[in-house]
Amino acid sequence: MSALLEVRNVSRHFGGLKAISGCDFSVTEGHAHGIIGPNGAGKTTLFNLITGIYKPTAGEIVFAGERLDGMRPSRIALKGIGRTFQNIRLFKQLTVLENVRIAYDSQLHYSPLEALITLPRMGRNEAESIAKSSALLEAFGLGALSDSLAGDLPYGLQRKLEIARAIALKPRLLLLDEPAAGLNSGETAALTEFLRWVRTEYKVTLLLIEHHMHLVMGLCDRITVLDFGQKIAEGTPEEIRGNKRVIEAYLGAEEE
Amino acid sequence: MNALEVHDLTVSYGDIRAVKGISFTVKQGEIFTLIGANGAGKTSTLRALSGMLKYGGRVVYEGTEIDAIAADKRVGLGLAHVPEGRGIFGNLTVMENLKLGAWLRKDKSGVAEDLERGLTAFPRLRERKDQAAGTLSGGEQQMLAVARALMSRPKTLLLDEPSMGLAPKLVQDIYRVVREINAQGVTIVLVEQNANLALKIAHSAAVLETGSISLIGTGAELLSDPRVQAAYLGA
Amino acid sequence: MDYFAQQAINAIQQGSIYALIALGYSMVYGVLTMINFAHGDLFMVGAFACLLIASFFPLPFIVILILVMLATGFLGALLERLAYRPLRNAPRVSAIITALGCGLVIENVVLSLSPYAKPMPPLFTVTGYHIGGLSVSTLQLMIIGVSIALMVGLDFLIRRTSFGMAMRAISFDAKTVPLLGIPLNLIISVTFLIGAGLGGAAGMLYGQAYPVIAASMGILVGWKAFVAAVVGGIGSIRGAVLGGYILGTVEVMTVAFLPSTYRDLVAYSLLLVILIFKPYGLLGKAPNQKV
Amino acid sequence: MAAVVAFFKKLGANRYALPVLLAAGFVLSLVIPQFGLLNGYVQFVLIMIGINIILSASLNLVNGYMGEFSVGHAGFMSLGAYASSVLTVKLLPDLPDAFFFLPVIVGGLVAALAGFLLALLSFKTRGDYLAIITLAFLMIVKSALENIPYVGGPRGMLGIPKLTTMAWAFFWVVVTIWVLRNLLYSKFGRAIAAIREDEIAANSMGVRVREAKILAFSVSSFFAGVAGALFAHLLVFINPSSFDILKSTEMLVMVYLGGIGSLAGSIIGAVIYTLLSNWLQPLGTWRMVIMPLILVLLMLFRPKGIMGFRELPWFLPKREARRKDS
Amino acid sequence: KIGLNVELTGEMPAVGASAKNAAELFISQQNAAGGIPIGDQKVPLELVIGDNAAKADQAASVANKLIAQDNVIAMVGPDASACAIPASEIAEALKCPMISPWSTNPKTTVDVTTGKPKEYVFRACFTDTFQARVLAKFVLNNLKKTTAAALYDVASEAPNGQANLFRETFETNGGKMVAFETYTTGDRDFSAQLTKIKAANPEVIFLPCYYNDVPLIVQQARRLGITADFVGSDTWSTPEIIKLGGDEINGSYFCNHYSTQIATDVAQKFMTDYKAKYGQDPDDIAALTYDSFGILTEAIKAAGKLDRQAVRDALAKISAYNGVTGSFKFEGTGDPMKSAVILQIKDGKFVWVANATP
Ligand SMILES: Nc1ncnc2c1ncn2[C@@H]1O[C@H](COP(=O)(O)OP(=O)(O)OP(=O)(O)O)[C@@H](O)[C@H]1O
Ligand SMILES: Nc1ncnc2c1ncn2[C@@H]1O[C@H](COP(=O)(O)OP(=O)(O)OP(=O)(O)O)[C@@H](O)[C@H]1O
Ligand SMILES: CC(C)C[C@H](N)C(=O)O
Ligand SMILES: [Mg+2]
Ligand SMILES: [Mg+2]
Repeated sequence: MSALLEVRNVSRHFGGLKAISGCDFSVTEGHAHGIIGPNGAGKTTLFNLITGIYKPTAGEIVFAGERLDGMRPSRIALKGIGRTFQNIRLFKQLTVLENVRIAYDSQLHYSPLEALITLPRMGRNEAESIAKSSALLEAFGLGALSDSLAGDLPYGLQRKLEIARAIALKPRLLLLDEPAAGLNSGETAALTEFLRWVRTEYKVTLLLIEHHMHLVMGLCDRITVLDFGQKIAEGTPEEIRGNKRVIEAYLGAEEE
Repeated sequence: MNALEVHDLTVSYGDIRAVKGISFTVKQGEIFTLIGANGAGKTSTLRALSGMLKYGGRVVYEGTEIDAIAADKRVGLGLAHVPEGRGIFGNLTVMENLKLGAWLRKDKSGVAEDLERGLTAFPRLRERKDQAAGTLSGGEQQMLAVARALMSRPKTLLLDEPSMGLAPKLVQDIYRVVREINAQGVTIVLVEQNANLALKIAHSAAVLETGSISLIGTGAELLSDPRVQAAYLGA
Repeated sequence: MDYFAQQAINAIQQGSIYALIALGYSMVYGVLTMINFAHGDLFMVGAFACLLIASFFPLPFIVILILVMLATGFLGALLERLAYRPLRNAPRVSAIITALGCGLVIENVVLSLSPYAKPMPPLFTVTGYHIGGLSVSTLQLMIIGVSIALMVGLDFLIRRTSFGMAMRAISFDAKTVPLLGIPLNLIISVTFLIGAGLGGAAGMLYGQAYPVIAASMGILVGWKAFVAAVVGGIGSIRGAVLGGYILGTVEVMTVAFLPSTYRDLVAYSLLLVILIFKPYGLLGKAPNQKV
Repeated sequence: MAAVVAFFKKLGANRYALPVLLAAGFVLSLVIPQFGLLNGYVQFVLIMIGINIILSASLNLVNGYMGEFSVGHAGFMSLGAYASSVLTVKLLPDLPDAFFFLPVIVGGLVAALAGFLLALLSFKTRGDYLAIITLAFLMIVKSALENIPYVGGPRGMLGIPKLTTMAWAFFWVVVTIWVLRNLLYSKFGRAIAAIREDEIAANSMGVRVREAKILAFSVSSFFAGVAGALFAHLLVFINPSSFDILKSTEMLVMVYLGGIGSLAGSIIGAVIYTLLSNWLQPLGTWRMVIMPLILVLLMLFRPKGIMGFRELPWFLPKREARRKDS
Repeated sequence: KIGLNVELTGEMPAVGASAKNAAELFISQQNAAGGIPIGDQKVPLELVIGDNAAKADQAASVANKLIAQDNVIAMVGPDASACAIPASEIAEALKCPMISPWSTNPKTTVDVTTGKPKEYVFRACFTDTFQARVLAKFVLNNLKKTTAAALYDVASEAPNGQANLFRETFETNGGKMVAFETYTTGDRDFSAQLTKIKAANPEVIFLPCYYNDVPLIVQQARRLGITADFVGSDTWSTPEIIKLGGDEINGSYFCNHYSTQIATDVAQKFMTDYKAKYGQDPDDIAALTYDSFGILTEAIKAAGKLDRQAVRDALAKISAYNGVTGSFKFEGTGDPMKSAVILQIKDGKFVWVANATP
């Protein structure tokens, strides 16, 4: 299988701080790819670079054969990259359904003028969007909450909704930034199952950052380890688990 | 004397009752941990204890009732709170955050000493001491939050999910620090999702389920309780 | 050359006044990230307070200045207590609109009580110096001096003292502040006291420089000073001062070298251009939020 | 209160109520002046209410739904007023009354163009900085008009034909509300709401933030321009100082009084404001103490305004209403 | 029922306050006498006041209300031309007589599209065209000065018109304008403009500015070392200007509608009554408002019935009403034939200097 995403020698500096320097790796289509590394290693920064929120200081990012660096975040999203955020960023004052519809809207094709005077094409589009979005929420087990405000959901469900919203974009690649943060071990196990389901059901490649080793080791086909903005290791979960450098920098002496 | 006695504590947000009348006691010098699922009311309980929220029931701190005392005054009594989400001031530098932690203290030399100690305990913070705290990574922020709370020389420390979002190694580091602080005589009330870790270091513990306490006991007891194992340890 | 020098002096005086008012906006903004739209009217109250005090008690200038600052300061703090504090957790615009409303109330109460413009008695003898074709007065020197002194003082307060640190902390996350033992409400009240006090001082000096005072005097100057504060980078003390001087200079120099009807056109076009190229003002920092 | 709510709920649920009311309103707006059923002043106030509804609804799009803070809408309004007046006074003085929509649309388009350019130039700016850009824009427009002798400079334009009738005002109110509703309940409306909630997240969800902002500004300024055109042809006299910061303040008051993010709120706000400011006339200067005081008190007790982010069922498109019911 | 449309709030509250005072004085005097005789009965007068906030749109809306809603027989006001012009359009359209006490701008009584005088609109004062001529001649002939500068509020109707008309007549009569500077309503710092004027070195500075701007301009000019004489228009004419102006305004000239020193009996009585009621000397606005009510009641009496059309016809026929500010005569237009006076401000008083007839 071919590389869906390639990060080539990418660097990003903040003032004097090298958050990412010369980072190189690629994600194979269909894989679940994990990124781990100590706090401040540059994992989230890497996500922000891929999704266009930050521009790389140097290097290039290629997605499905096309260079992404320099594109606006919305363009990149429309190319087929969905994401969640480390600190949940839902549209809190909007309903659960609206949150999903906003992402789904990229599939709708009508012009502002059609919207202003409601031509029939818009009506059909809208009806379809409601139906598809509701179905997605149903599949995620959020159907009953369609009309609640996103900000009123309990934390765990907010995380789930964020994933649903990203899926509504119909992405080929889904970036998840610490989806299990704040979940207990029981809940994390359930999340692992859930992510497996998402991956097959929606046929997405997963790239995820996580500190819960059970999840990472259980789910990922491949793992990249970052430290100080650089890749220090890459391999299968077994290889990583045994890697001295990784243990030293990240996992610590006794495993959880 | 007990560090904290909580009697029939209730917390509501509008119509939602997040904490439904819980009572527990924290002994001086111990680590008391509160575990429970998402949304069980753990954070709400801590917020009530530190005075961030209005609540019903009574809270007795070191023998005196503190219900009428405002949040900022409780810090003066030695009750410090590291809030969920860390609450660091992103527009201030690391150093400034730490200095603010010592707002109530007048002893300049003591403050300087504690500052030094904090930076030594968390070398990462020393590296970044003049960086805006908002640009720290999650783990760095968590360390800063703990270090900052220690600047007030608290007698009791309320910790809300200190391990959230931290790398495994750092979680071990933080827990080591928590133990050290406790060893120096600081009482600790620890709220955790990571029940496994928390129960291992706790002297006593309680399980919160949808606003009520369902189990209470020593850390070891709960760790081996089958119900806890099933629900919180993913066993 | 004389002509240019004279206009430069005019520009500095004008700029100092904008800067002085802009400081109050920036200070309050720096803490609550709230635009206190009533500031222009507090400025007006400062002028009237000065008139009242001066016509009943012949006190020395500096004493009146302090009294005026206290009076407007307390009015500002009162406003915060009654109208803004209850809205602290409400959407940001609610507080802004409330401030706008409070400003209108203050202005029109003063107008109802005193429909006529009032002459402001001079509080000290103004000596004019004429050097060649240039004229400078003690009043101008004083306005410039006071603004610079207040700016330096404020800058120090906010950057270097722990009080200033607490103020900045509040602007970032007010909820956490009490958890460090910092008395949140007290600090906010004091901030308003200082901010409004500055406005009052500006109003008083302004009344000395332009000794006809009226209820509506705060509106236009207030808005302009606000523009200055934003162009400099709102929340930044140095920015407020810089913005004030830029606005003053542009206004005066447009009049000096172009038809005077073009003044607003040129001044505001320039400000617009500045903001388009520096969207957060000259010295303002883009909110560096980590994603 | 509850009874009133219930009444409106029932009325809102009846799907014939709206078209019947609209038709009735239109017929009335034609009949009333024809037969002199209401005196000229009441008609004048009714037309002013209409104009104010258009203004507050258009401002609400930017300030309420998109969460920005424009204080420059008086500038868009003045562009509409001047552009349309130039047309009726100078270029097409013999325009039949029935073609009044033409100058109004031109006024709206000129304002929309300005809104478009402003949004284009300032897309990087947000919040208080954007507020200042709109303020600067307002001052520039005012000052530019003062420097153009063709439109009378500071003394303004006189002799504008009185073309704004109740029927036209009613027509434009309906158009405004209808178009805004269509926009708000389309993907563009959702994009605008998403920008208000979280611009970064919106961007990452494929929302074309810049385009959406430009669209919102253009549509909003179009209707402000329409209101300006109606205003000019009602007062038959305009000058640059009629469109100053106080005019913008008035619009802000209406929007926040009625409630942000609500078309119904905009209507309520405009009605209350216009009526109140006319009723309180006899109080002289104290009127301007009482009106802002009401606003302040309202903000303290209902920070989002009377209707804040709530909508009457009428203003929802059918599919939304249906979904909510089921 | 008579309507009063005045500027109580906004830029020139003093104007509204004086007008209101004078109107209330007039009404109470008439009603004390039982009202005015119409036919064979006496009808008391009722005053309806509307505040136009010195804004054009408010003025129009108030005019609408007074005429259509309150059903007044006639409307007095507004005073500022910026308000009077739009209000006059309304009055004309609704066929209701209107008298502006103080709007001097020509356009108030003239329909700009046709150039014909408006039928229903009258004023109690002279026009700016006349005033500008008077002032230009005064500067050239009496003061014997030939270079002048002007500084005025460009955004305000009356000052703007007066400045331009002055420039025209001054230059056609052999004078030279060396500087022509503007500011906008609400400005308080004029140092930049004045520095420019100083560089042009005029002998006279013409300041057609509202009373609350003048003192600031004058003081700043003197502080900059400008020694030229100041000349103003009727926009100066309230005693407020003396109170606010201080020493610096001493010696300045301006054009006015009447002078207390050459007062007739009618004027004398008005002045004492006004002073007795309000504790201050009446200014121009008060006098002109009083006169507006005077000619209006005169016309109502002459009409003999409460009918707008009849009242307007009677107004147009008034040929020798003796008011506080002189005698009135309308000759086919709404502009009365009236004389002006030139006053000088001297030691806290308005001192009569010269008369000027049309
Ligand atoms: N906008 C920014 N400005 C300045 N520095 C930044 C910015 N964003 C990130 N950094 C710095 O870059 C480094 C990497 O941060 P990043 O958030 O990518 O870490 P991370 O690997 O995601 O850590 P964590 O696991 O704790 O989330 C950190 O040291 C942080 O301080
Ligand atoms: N500000 C708030 N407004 C309304 N409801 C709230 C608020 N904060 C918390 N709640 C509700 O109160 C309940 C308890 O929340 P709390 O944050 O105390 O739980 P928790 O045990 O700390 O959960 P977590 O593990 O997610 O931190 C939840 O149902 C939550 O939705
Ligand atoms: C001073 C003003 C109230 C009167 C002035 N003559 C005008 O026409 O506007
Ligand atoms: Mg991260
Ligand atoms: Mg919690």
